[in-house]
Order: sequence, then structure tokens, then C-alpha cells
Amino acid sequence: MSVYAEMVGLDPLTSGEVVVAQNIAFGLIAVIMLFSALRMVTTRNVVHAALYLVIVLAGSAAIFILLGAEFVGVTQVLVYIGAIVVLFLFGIMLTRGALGVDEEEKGEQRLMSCLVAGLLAIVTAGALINTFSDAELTRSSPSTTATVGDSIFSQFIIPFEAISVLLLAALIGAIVVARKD
Amino acid sequence: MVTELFIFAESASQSGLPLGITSGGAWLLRNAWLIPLLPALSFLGILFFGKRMPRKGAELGIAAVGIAFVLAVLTGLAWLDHRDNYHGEETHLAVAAVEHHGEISHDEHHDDSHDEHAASGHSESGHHATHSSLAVSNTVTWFQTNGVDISVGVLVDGLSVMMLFVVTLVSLLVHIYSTDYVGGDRRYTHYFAFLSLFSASMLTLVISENTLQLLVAWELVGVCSFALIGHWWEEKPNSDAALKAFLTNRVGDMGLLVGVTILFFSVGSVLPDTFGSFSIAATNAVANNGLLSHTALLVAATCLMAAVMSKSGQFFLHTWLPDAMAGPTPVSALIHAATMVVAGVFMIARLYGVFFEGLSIGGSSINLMALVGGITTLVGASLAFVQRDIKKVLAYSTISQLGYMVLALGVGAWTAAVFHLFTHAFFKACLFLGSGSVAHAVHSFDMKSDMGGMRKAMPHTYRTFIIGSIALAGLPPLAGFWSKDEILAGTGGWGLFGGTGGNGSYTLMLVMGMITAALTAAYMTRCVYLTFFGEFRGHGDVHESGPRIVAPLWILAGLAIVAGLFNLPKGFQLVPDSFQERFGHYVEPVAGYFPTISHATPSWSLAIISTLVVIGGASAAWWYYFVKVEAASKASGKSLTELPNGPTTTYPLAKIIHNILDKKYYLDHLYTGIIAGGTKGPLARMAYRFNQQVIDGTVDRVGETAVKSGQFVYDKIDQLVVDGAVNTSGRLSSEAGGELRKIQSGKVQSYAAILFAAATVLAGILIVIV
Amino acid sequence: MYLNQFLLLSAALFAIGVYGVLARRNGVLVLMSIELILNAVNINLVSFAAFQDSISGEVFALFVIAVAAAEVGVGLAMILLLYRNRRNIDLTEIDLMKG
Amino acid sequence: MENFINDWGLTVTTFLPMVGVAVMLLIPKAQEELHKKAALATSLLVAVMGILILTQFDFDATGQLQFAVDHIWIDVINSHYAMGLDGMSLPLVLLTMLVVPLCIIYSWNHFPEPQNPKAFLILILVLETGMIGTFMAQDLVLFFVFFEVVLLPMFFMIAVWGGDDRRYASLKFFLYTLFGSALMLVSFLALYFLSGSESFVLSDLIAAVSSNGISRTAGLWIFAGMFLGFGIKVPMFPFHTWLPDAHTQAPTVGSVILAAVLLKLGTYGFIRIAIPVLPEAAVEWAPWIGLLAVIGIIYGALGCLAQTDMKRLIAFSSVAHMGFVMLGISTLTDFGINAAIMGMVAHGLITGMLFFIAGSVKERYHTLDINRLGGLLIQAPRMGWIFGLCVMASLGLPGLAGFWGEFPAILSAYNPGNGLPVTTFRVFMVISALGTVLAAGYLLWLLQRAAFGTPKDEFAEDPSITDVTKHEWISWAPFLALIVAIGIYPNLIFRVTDGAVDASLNDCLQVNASELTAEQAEALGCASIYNLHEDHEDHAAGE
Repeated sequence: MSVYAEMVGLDPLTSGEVVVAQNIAFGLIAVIMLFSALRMVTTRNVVHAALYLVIVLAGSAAIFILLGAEFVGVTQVLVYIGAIVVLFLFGIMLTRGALGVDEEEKGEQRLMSCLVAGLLAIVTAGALINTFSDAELTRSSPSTTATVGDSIFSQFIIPFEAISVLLLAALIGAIVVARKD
Repeated sequence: MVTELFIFAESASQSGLPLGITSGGAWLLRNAWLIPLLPALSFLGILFFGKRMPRKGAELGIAAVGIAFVLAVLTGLAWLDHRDNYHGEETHLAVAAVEHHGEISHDEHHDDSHDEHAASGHSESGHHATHSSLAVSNTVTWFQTNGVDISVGVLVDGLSVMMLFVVTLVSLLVHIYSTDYVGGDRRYTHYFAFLSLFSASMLTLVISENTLQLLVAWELVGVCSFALIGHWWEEKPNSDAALKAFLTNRVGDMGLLVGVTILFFSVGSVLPDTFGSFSIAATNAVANNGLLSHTALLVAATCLMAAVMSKSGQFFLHTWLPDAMAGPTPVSALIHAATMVVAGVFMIARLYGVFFEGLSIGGSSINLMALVGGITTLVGASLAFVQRDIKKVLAYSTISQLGYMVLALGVGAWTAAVFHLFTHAFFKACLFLGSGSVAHAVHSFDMKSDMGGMRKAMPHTYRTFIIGSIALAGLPPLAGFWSKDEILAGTGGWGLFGGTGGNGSYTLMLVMGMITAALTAAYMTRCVYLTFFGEFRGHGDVHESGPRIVAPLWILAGLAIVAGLFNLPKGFQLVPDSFQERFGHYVEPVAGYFPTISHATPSWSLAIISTLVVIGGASAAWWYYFVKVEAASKASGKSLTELPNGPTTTYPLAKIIHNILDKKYYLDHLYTGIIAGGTKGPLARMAYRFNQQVIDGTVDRVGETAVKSGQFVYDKIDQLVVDGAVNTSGRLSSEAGGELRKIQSGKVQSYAAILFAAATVLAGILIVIV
Repeated sequence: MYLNQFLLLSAALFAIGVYGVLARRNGVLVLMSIELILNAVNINLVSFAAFQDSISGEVFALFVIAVAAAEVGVGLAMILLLYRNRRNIDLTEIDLMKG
Repeated sequence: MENFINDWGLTVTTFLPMVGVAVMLLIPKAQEELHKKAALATSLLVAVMGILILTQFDFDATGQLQFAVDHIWIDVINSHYAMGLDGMSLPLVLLTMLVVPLCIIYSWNHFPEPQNPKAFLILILVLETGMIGTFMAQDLVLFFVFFEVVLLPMFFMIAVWGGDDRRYASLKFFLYTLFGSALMLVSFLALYFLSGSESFVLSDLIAAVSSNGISRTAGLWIFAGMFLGFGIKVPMFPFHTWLPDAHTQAPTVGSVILAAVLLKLGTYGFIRIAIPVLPEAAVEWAPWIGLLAVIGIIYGALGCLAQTDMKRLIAFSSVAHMGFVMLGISTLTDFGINAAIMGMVAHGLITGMLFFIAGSVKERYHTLDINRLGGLLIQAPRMGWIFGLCVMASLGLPGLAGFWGEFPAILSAYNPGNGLPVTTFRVFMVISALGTVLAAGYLLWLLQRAAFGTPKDEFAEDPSITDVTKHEWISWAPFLALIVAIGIYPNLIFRVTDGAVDASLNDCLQVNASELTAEQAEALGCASIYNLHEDHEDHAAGE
């Protein structure tokens, strides 16, 4: 919660209060995110699902800021909530009626998915707990947009170019695929 | 926990185990490998160019074997000189005693120069005392693995020189004989190619320097035998016989593999710096000096005996040999009488140190080898009685005589056994070739239905056959008598007039030998009668064979007469001392690689008794066939096969009692009813039935069972259990969602599910392991 | 703050996303679940960036966001195409890859 | 030239077939002749490279990696592009280089249905890259990549050009092998992480394991993973059931390559990776490997006896023969592993040749049912004799190559490596010797039924049954010559392998078991092996 910390003029590393505050914030955000995520994958209403997705995405933006990655957090809000979710909503609109509001889930499929996802969660969690059980976050200062920009245009210039080309290709591809003719 | 002698060859001239071999000697002796090389080259020549040659490759084979024969004779002469006059340096073997689990104590003991030699297990001696009976050894590295040089080379001593002579001579004669006998055959060229290959392999076998080389040659002669028995493979019985021969031999070879392996490592355990050695001389020397545990030697010797039993047709692995008569007769003469089948005997003679120590031949009154030999000789002789096929008579006779040789080796009469091998090669080859000559004329091997009275039509064959038969029966002064007599003396079982000495008193073996002598004389008399006397029962016009068949017969017959004179017994007062025991003098090694055996002294009394036994056996048979059957046949006007009381009729007990009352001549009954009939009838029949049904049946049954169990394993276990398990696991996993196909449902989500599940499981495994 | 709390959150979101991808029949919802997964990855990346005090993780998170946008674009286009052709976006009905 | 070979030789050799593939991709499918020529030229060029390498190979230093290259490949996971050639891999590389062009020549005029030489030949060339690369790779990741590269072409070869039941067989082959290699990969990763090695390069791993040590349990598990991965490929009993199906269904050339080279990837993995890296786990596993090997020998032989299909019989005989190879390996002695490499080469040549013959017989008679065959020696005498020679070689006749794989393996089992139970292995020895009898049984039975006797009526007048053709001669002659040459002078192989095997075996395994004392064991750093040996002492004492 570096923005908050700066606002109140506290050193994030030394202040016990901040840490407590951060933890409380994290707990709240995490609970909300998990609840929304669960609802998103289980709700029958597709539009509701999209809205739940918005909550999850916003939550993760908050997490990013909590982690001192402001630029990523802001980008998250801009791109995801601003663009992608809108795209989704359009998609839902255009395909509405295909399954109606509801869809009947096959119990068998759900069971299998549950098993796989549960197994995955257990294995991952186990591995994480095993490995990072006492690793603390000791970030000295939040990253600035400037450093992110420097980094992108120096060290990661080639991936950046590649991403640009990818976006272009996806753009054209999407048009080609969805074009009516 | 064996702590052996501590013998270190720090300077080789001082110590080490004398091996009795030298790397010096005459050029011919050191280069005896040229002799097998010639037929090997001719094999390749015939294989690639044979069909284009004017005589279809036969000339190449004959030339090669002919030159090999000349070389063998020259080598033999060189050996005679070497044996008496060579005084060279003897090779010594550096032995390290290794304490079990002890330190590798020899490490610090030797210097660099020694290491080089020790790697091969030998160290050349400096100026050690010379020995006058050194075998010549000459080796080159064949391959090396794990720092052990496995060499290939020659070990030339009296035994190998004698074998070289016998093999090349018989092979040459058989080559010549075959040009007539198989002339016009459709695989004439192949036939000669395999004869060449066989000669090469057999010659390699007899000069083998090490057991591995021996094993290689051993298998190669086996495969030549396979190819030649199955020469006419269009008919199933022939290829069956070939298969049977090969497989039976393989069973024995298993013993050979294991035995050679045991010896390799056992010898290696007492040599410094190497873990094994195949060298025959080293193996024998180490065994003779008590450096190896008795258990290891006993196991090795027993395993090797299995090989001997199969290759040399010993009871109870002998059943392939009579079947092997399906091959062309010259092949039977060369391979299944004179040379290949004696490979087992040769191997015992070669590795005598191992057998002598392992089976305690010097000490006990009965051992495995002597017993096997004794049983074989009896079984073979009794079975020879009931055969109609002339070649089978000779085949059983060969089994019996091979048993004689093994018996002799088993009682420690080494020279006698080897000498019998020598003489037997000539007279048995003569008999086989003679039978081939007859069969060539009448186009059949059946004595009862297609032969008889051949003595007029085939005088040369008849005379040579008679000579061979007498030699085989062992009547003086022909070859068989001398060698047989030596064996009987060698048993040490003769107690009259001071006895004969030897390595123990093998009385049982003496009795067995005596009985066999009588039986041999009797069945050969029967065979001669059925073939050459009485009325001709076959069809067509019968002529004497051509010169290419008759000439080898006479050469062999000549040798069958004189071969015995090479080893007149010591103390035989009729000839000067320098003519006595020549064979033993030159052939029997007196060297580090040969055990110390005690020699029997010949006994006049034994010789006379054994001769009487032979005459008894012969005259009993003579009386029955030449007098009784002949008369009956004349009286009834019927041919032999139609006689009601023919030789094939059994004599049940009741009938015998009736006969005793009815007939006047008690002797008549004694000879015909009890001795001849009893032996020939129930006893031989029983033995034959045992042979055919129990032993042969067991072999068949084992084969059948193997196939059946194979079928079972394949059908039930492989296809059902193992394969089934695989298939079932697939089915089970799919049954959760329907059928196996459902996994390939084409649905992206199921694919994704599998992907995730698999990734998770693998990750989980990784985590658990890390 | 511990690193693990973020990672565990990310793991949970990831698993939920996987559930969505596997269980839902609506193509749009599947795409949304994929977004969830990508988001979990992003949290992971940023957490490690904070943990190691390096910028690379954040940059990668940005890249992932960009790729996600592209992916949604193409994915939705495909679903639209499907819808036009079949009047149905139930993924369980689409089994052209059936073996 | 010399420098070029030293620096680039292995890389060029490995990827030359891929260049050929690239060229062939550019040629239109219809120009079949050109495709054949291009493929043959490529494989011959590879063989020429092989000869050049052979001329530069230092035969006095077979124990060292020669022509080694080592560049960083995937930095993040410390994987290197490390290639090298030593006496262990040289015979197998040369075998591959020999087999591929001969296979191309063999299939020159009779591609199996559905024809399409372009695809078929491209698959063969891809296979060649994979096989050569596997034998040369010195980095576990690289090894794994090549190992997997081999899998796909063979799968397609069976699935497209195979017999009637090809789908089942190819899928079985694929799944089996994939399952094994997945476990193998996990083992590689675990090994890397647990040993704390600097990289995936083999020598680093060996050094790391021997200096840092690895817990006994972990070692056992990792070895088990590799054991499954390699053992399935070998194939060892009871993982062999894919083999008969794959062989029976595969096209002739596929069977030949499968038998001649692919099976060796598994055994090669054992001697190149599993045993050198984890000698102590190897010691604990060896008796079980030996047991499975011996079961395989007997079981394969029994399986053969029950077959009526010639190709299936030969396939089962592979199980038995590879059992001998594995028995040699399981002794963990220099002697045994030398024998194993010899066995691999010999089996490659002999069984490859037998599959060639089976293919030619099938082409002429359109059946491989042993009950319907017969009289091959009458109708095609040369082929019959070649068949006889191969059968003899296969049953281990001395003077032909097969013997030198079998006998030394049996021999070495008498005196297994340090720490192994002596009595157990001696029992194995006797049983495997029994296997030689059974081998003679089924092979001669096959020979008798197929080659001896007279032809059956249905084929007696068939004019399409001809003797060996020109293409067959060209592709078979080198096999036959090598079978005989190696049989007469086995040092051709032993000379090359001995040094390499010696160098690869852990020192602890080298010392004679009975001569090792506790102090020496300590000094050599193999106390655990010594302790194992102590456990077995009771057995040994009885000898």
C-alpha cells in the first residue's frame, strides 16, 4: 500500500501499523476476489458473470497497488475493466440467446472439473507452502512508472516489439475471423 | 575363505607354475594354424566360386584337405623330433594367492615389466630348467575386454598332432569317397563347402589353445553337422534329425558354457592382475597344483560332462546320434564316427587336469565319468542288436565305443582312451564307408529286406568290412584289440597274476568292458551275416563300387590292421623295447598341464581272457546265424525275413521253458534262448523301448511341453494378463466417462481436463521427489 | 506481509479459473475463466517482482495483459463466428476433433 | 578439415538429415525419383561424415569424449548444447549411419501402401537426426529432446504405412513410450535439483552426485524413473507388449530401424546415464534388472515357440535378445557392459536382417504364416541361405556376431560387480544359458518350417516368387559382411568400447567385490556399496 503510505508519510518497511493495515486490506480484497471468482464460474447468468469478473479484476488491481506496482495496477484497470470487459459484454450481447440465460451444466463434467481444479489447488498450495513458507516481502520502494518505461524500452525492447506485432496480428485476425461474408 | 599357496613371480625365472609349454619349437609346430586355415579358405572358395569350377568345387576341397594332410604329417614328424630333442625355455605362470576378502596384496609386489606379462596371465621365464616334453604354444590377441587379453592360438602337443593326422586323413578319404557317393547330387557344391568348413572347424578344435576357442570350434562343428545331417532337407525326417542333433547338442553346450565360465573365473582368482583366463594349459596346471577349490572343479567338470554327453553321444543324451544317420553316409563316417563325436572325448583328454582333480579319478573306485562311459557302452552295444538299418547298427556301435573311451578316461587310462580314439577312427570309418558302399549298390540301408549275400558281388567291400569288424570286435592282432586291451588293463580291476595297477580298482568298469567286448563281437557277427551272407534279398543287379570308393576302404582297412602296432604294450616280449608304447610316449604329455597319473601294466592273463570273451561272443552269434538261421532258412525254403522263428521274435519265459523240455541241445538253448535271445529280445527291446519311449519320449515331451507352455504363456499370460492389464487400465480410466473413445471425444474441455490433470500429477510427482 | 499470501491467492484464482474453463459450456464464460487464469499469473508475477525487488515481473505482467487483450479479441471473434454458423456457443456440442 | 571435423563434425552429422528434409520439402511430391535420390544422397553424406569422423577418431582415447562441443543452450535452466562421441556411442552411431541408407535403398522400388515416398523418406531422415543426436548428446535435456524426436516419426510410420491393425499398434507404441519418457523427464529434473549440479551436462551431474551425494531414497526413486523410461524402450519384461504389435504392424523398414537402432536407445540410456550417474542406486537395482532380464530371456523364448507369424516370432526373439543385453548391463562390470554393447550392435545387425528377410518373404508370399510357408530354399535358394545364416547368427553361433553378445553376458553374470549378490547372479547365468537352448529351438524350428521342405501347393507355381533382387543385395550385403566380420574378429567392437566403458563405470564398481576392504571402500568414497557387499557376504562365502 505504498500510495497510502506515502500519503501519510510513513516508511512502509518500518511501520508496524502500515503492515497491519496492509494485511487487513489484503485480507478484505482477497476474500472479495475469491468470492467473486467463485460466483463468476458458477453463476448461471452470463452478464452477472461478467460483472463478477469486473470485481475480480478490480481486486487484483488493488493487489497490484498493494504490492507497489502502481503502473500495472492502473493498466489493469484501464485495459481489463475498460476494454476487455466491455468486449466481453459485447460478446455476450451478440451471442445472447444461444444458451439463454442459463446453461445446464452436466454434473459429470462439473465433478471432473472440480476434481482437477481441486487437485491442482492442493498440489500448488502444497508446493508453495513447502517452498516459501517464511519468505517476507521486503520491497524497499514502490516501482515508478519511469522505471517500468525504462525497462520496457531498453531491456525488453524485443519482447515489446513482438507483443506489438502480436496485437496487430490479433487485430487483423479477429477482423478476418469475425467478418461477415 | 580359501588361502592358497603364495607364489609370486617377482622374477619369473625363479618361481611360478611350470606350465609345460614353450613358445619356441619348430616353425611347423608354432604355425599349425595353417592346417585349419586351408580348408577354411577352400570353404570360402567353394562357396563363392564352386559352382563355376569344372568339378563343382570338389577339387578345391580335396586339394585343400590334401595339403592339410601333408602338413599334418609333416607336423607330426616335427613333433616326433621335438618330443625327444627339444630343450627350450618353459613358460611359467605367475600365480598370486588371493586371500578371500583380503587385501589385493600383489599390488605392491610387482614391477612394471612384470605387469605387462601378468596381464595375460603368463610370464615368460628366463633360464628355467628345461623340460623335454614341452607343448608348443603360440598365441595372438583376439580381443580384449576389461584389460584381459583373450587370445587365440595353437597348443600343439602329441594329442593335437595325433588328432590333426586322424582328422585330415579321414577327411581326405571321405572327400575322395564322396565325389563318387554323392556325385550328381543337386547340392554337390554345398556338400563340399560344408565338408571343408567342418574340417576347418574340427582342426581348429583340436589345436585350440584356450577353452573359448574350443567352444567356438565346438559349436561350429555342431552347425556343420546340422547342415550335413539335414543335407537332404526336402524330406521332413531329415530336417527333424538335424534339428534333434543340434538341439540335443545345445543342451550339452549349456553345460559347456557354464563350465568354461566357472573355469575362467576360478583360474582368474589365483592369477595376479587379471580376473580370468581361458588358457587350457594354465587351467590344467592350476587345477593340478591344487590351487582351485575341489567344489569349483567338481561343478565345472560335471558341467563339462554334460557337453561331453551330448557331443560324444553318451547315455542319456545319445539319442540324436542314431537319428543323425539321416545324413549322407560319408558324413556319418567323418562326423558321426571318426571325428566330431570324439570331440567330447578329446575335450576330456585336453582338460584332463580339471576332470582328474574334479572327479577324483585318481582316488575313488567309481566316478561320474567312468559310470557314464560304462552305462553308455552297454546300452549302445545292446541296442545295436535289434537294428535292421546297417548304419544304425554302426551308430549304436559308435555310441558304445565312445562310451568305452569315456570309461577309459574315467578310470584314468588316458593313453588307452586316446589310443582307442585313434584306432576307432580308422576301423569305424572303414565300416561306415563300407556300409555306404553296400547301400550305394542296393539303394537301401535295410539289412533284412534289401541285403544279404553281398560277399560275392562286392568282394572288396566285403573284405574291408570284415577287417573292420574284426578290428572293432577286438581280435588280435588288429587295431581294436590293442586299444581295448589297454583300456581293460587300465581299469585296474584285474586281480589275477599280480593285477595291472592303475589309478584305482575299477572292477565294475572291467566287467562292463568285458560284457561289451562280447556283445560287440556278437552284433558285428550278426551284421556281417545279414549283410554279406545268406541269400540276396534285394532287387536289381549289384556291382562292386568304383575305385574312388574302394580305395579309401582299403586304406582304412590297412590302417585298421596296423594301427594297433603303434602302441604295443610295455613288456611285450615279442618286440624290442624301442617298439613298445611309442604312441603313449609321443602322445601323452609329461608336463605341467597334465596330471600325474599312474599307468597300468599290461597283463597277459587279461589279454587272453578278453580275447576268449570276444571269441565266445562271436561264436555264439556265429552259431545262431550261420548255422541255425541258415539251416532254417534253407529248410523252409523261405528267405530270412519270412522265418517264423526269426531274429525279431521275442522269447517269453514260458516259451523258453517249453523249449528246454522239447529241444535236445541244452547248449542250443543257452546260446539262442538265453544269451542271444535274452540279450537281443526282451533286454535289448526293453532298453530300446526305454531309449525310444522314456528318453526320447522325454525329449519329445519336453519339447512339447515347452511349446505348450509357450502357448500357455503367450495366450494366457502375455495376451491376457500383461497385455490385458494394459488394455484394462485404459478401459478402466475411460469407464469413468463412458468408453475409451470418450477421451478422444473431440471436446476441447475434456482435452483440457486431461492436460491439466496430467500436468498436475506430474508436478505433484516432481514435488514429492524433490 | 508474506510472499505466500499473494501466491496462495493467485493459486486459488488459478484453480477457480481452471474449474471455469473445464466446467462451463458457454464459450464466453470459458474465455472469461481464461482471463481469470491469466490474472492469477499476473498476481504471481508481480508478487515475485516485489519479492525480488526487480522490475522484470511487472513488465511481464504488462505483456501478459497485452496478450490477454489480443487473446480475448481473437477468442470472441471465433465465438461470434461459431455463433453465426451454428447458432450455438455450447462448447460441448463442438466436437469436430472427435477421434 | 581436421579442425572442421573437431568443431563441427558432430553437429553437422546430426543435422545434415534435417537439411535433406528441408530440401525435400521444397521438391514437389510427384517427383518421386528425385525424392529417393535426395534422401539417399543425404543419408550417404551422413555416412561419409561418419567415415570422416572415424578417421579422426582417436582409438587410443576411447574413454574420452572426442569432438566435444559445449555451448550454453537454454540459459535459464542451465541446459547446454553438449555433444560428444566416445567409444560407447561410436559403434551405435555408425550402426545408425549404416542402417538408414540401406533402408532407403531397400525401399527404393517397393514403398508400402499408401506409397507417398516423400513423406516416408522425410520421416526416415528425421528419425536419423533423432537417433544420431540421442547417441551423441551429453546434456540430459538435449538427450531428452532427441529421444522424443525419434518417437513421432516412428509413430507415423506405423500409423500410416503399417499393417491392418496399425492404429492400435502405433497408439500402443506411442503411449507406452510417452509414459516412460515422462517419468524419465521427471527423474532428470529431480536429479538436477537434488544433486545441485551446475547444469544438465552429464559430466557435471556425475561430479555433483559424487561430491554432494544424494540421499539413498532419492537415488532409488530417480533410478526407478529412468529404469521405467529406458526399460520400456528396451523393452524389458513386463513392459514389452508394445513391441510385438509394433513390429508386426510396422512396415519392413520401420521394423528394421526399430529393431536395429530404436531399441538400443533404452539400453544406451542405461549405460550412458543411469549407471554412471547413480552407481549406488544401480547396485541396489541391478539384481532386479537382472531378474527381469532373465525372465525376459526365457519368456521371450517361450513366446516365440507359440508364434505362427514369422515377424511376430522375430519380434519376440528381440525380447529374449535384449534380455541378454540387460543381463550384461545388470552385472555392472566392465566385461558385462562391453558384452551388452556388443549385444546391441549384433542384435541390431542380425534382427534387422531378419526383419528385412521377413519383409521380403511377405512381399513374395503375401503371408508370414509359418504354417503356410516352406521350401524357401527351393524357391529362393540364396534368400534361404541368407536366412539360415541369420538364424544361426541369431541363436548365438560362434563365429557370427550374436555369440559375442550372448556368451560374454552369460560369462559376466558369474562374477557380477561389486556389492551384487553373487549366488543370485550365478542362478541367472544358468537360466540364461538355458535360454540359448530355447533360442536354438525356436529359431531352428522357424528355419525348418519356412526354409526346409518343399513349397506348399498354393505357392509352388507362383512366378512372383523370385530370389534376392539387386536392391536387396545392396542393402543386405553390408549387414551380412558385418555379422561375419564381427563374429570372427570381435575386437572390432570390444577395442572401441572397452576404454569408454571403463571410464564410465564408477570406481567403486570396478574393484573386485571380494577384494575390497572397508578402508579401501572409504578411500574410494564407496562405503555404501561396500556395506551392501557385506550384506551379501554370506552368499559369497558359500562359493
